Amino acid sequence: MIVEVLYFAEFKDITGKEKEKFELSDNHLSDLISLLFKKYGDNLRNLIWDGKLQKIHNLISVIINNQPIHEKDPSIINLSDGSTIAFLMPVSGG
Amino acid sequence: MIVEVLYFAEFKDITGKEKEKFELSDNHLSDLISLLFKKYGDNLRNLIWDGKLQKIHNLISVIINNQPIHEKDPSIINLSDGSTIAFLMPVSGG
Amino acid sequence: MSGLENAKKIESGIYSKGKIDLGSIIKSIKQNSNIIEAGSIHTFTGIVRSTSKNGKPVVSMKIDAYDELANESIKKICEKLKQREGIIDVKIVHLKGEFELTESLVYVVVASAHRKEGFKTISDAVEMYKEEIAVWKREDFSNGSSEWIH
Amino acid sequence: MSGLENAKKIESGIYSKGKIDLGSIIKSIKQNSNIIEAGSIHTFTGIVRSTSKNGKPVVSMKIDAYDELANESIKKICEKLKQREGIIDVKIVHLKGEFELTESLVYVVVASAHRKEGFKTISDAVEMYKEEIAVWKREDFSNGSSEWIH
Repeated sequence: MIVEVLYFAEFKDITGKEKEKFELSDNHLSDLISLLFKKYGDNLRNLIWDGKLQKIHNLISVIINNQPIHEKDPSIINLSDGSTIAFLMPVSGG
Repeated sequence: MIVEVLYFAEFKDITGKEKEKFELSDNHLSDLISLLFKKYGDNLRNLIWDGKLQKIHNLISVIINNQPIHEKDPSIINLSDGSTIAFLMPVSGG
Repeated sequence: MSGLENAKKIESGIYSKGKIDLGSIIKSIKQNSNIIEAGSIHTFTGIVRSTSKNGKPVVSMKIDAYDELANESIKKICEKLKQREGIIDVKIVHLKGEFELTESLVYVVVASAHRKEGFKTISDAVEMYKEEIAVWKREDFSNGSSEWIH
Repeated sequence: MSGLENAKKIESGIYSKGKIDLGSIIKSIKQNSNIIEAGSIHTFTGIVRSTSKNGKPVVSMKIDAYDELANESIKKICEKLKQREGIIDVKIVHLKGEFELTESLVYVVVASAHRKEGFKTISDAVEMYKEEIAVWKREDFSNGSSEWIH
């Protein structure tokens, strides 16, 4: 299945892209996250991953199809074909 | 001697003028006030005169040559040739 | 930013209606040589409301001003507020003349380093000009009567 | 008032830099059919300051936004504040793109019956958008480094 990741702020700077499609072999967010870490390395990993708790950082908002997801364990977050996913840092309006 | 009265707000409505010159026979504000009362009657008198205290109403500011005068007894306020005088109601900016 | 360099410098004070608008005051403030220290610009515009304080229907308004006195008080207020920490600029422009509903009567513009002091100062500027400047307003009601407000 | 009748109606939300200015938002608010009940219009404009919060010299700024989410939050904030007694209209326009010093990043406009609720509501609107909308700013410093602010 194909999902799309939207990049904002630091994520846009790291990836050099506004959005990007990935083909996943299973339907959990953990699969997508492994691909992202493989492709973009520690820069991206350090931004979103809490290595101690082995979860997504508490301050990162996970958005799927424009809806915030409150779960931080990516192995129990389901994706579907066509899902859009974004990881958001805390906001800072002008 | 000649003095000039500047009219604002209600005073402009009552007199129909922005300003007006008067020739005075003595140099006290009381002389000018008598002329004003004679010319414009009770409409103007009621606005500035406190009949009980026989003084200018406390809420009226007397301005001579763009300076506020704190005295309210017109018989002890001196005018000079060329003085400009205004009586101001409490202000009400927009 | 084109054109900004040529914007007219606008002094605080009393102006006849139509002589000045909010955009030109903001442009003028943006020419202040310290404007790069500002993080926010705050404005207050008093406009003609269709209802008086005691609920009467208003159809138009007149503003009269003793220009010499009012200009002096306005300048004093602006100078005083500009002394405050973090306040880059303060301008007050009060219009006079005859006004229709929704037309602008007065503009206050404050540029500040941070929003907190900007919000405080623009509110203080409005309270000060309402108390201190030699300006009067007359409300004209739908029944043909009029009343100077004090 | 000429031309007002034809002013474009401007929706609150995220816009690319250059697409909108404060004057057009005020014009749009003046077309609100309840605007005759307003006695004041308040505006807040966030602009690029030459110093970061911790004192570093800023030379430019970038604003990024997640439009769908930010537009939704902005509309929610405006709708909520418009429910308040005496609040006639509230508009929030946040720009995105690359900005130079003194350029405008965000506009908030409130029309209110009386100034008291206008001052309160515009200040609340600013605090709310700063907390709630999916917008990020990056400060670019004079030494060539950059930092996303959180």
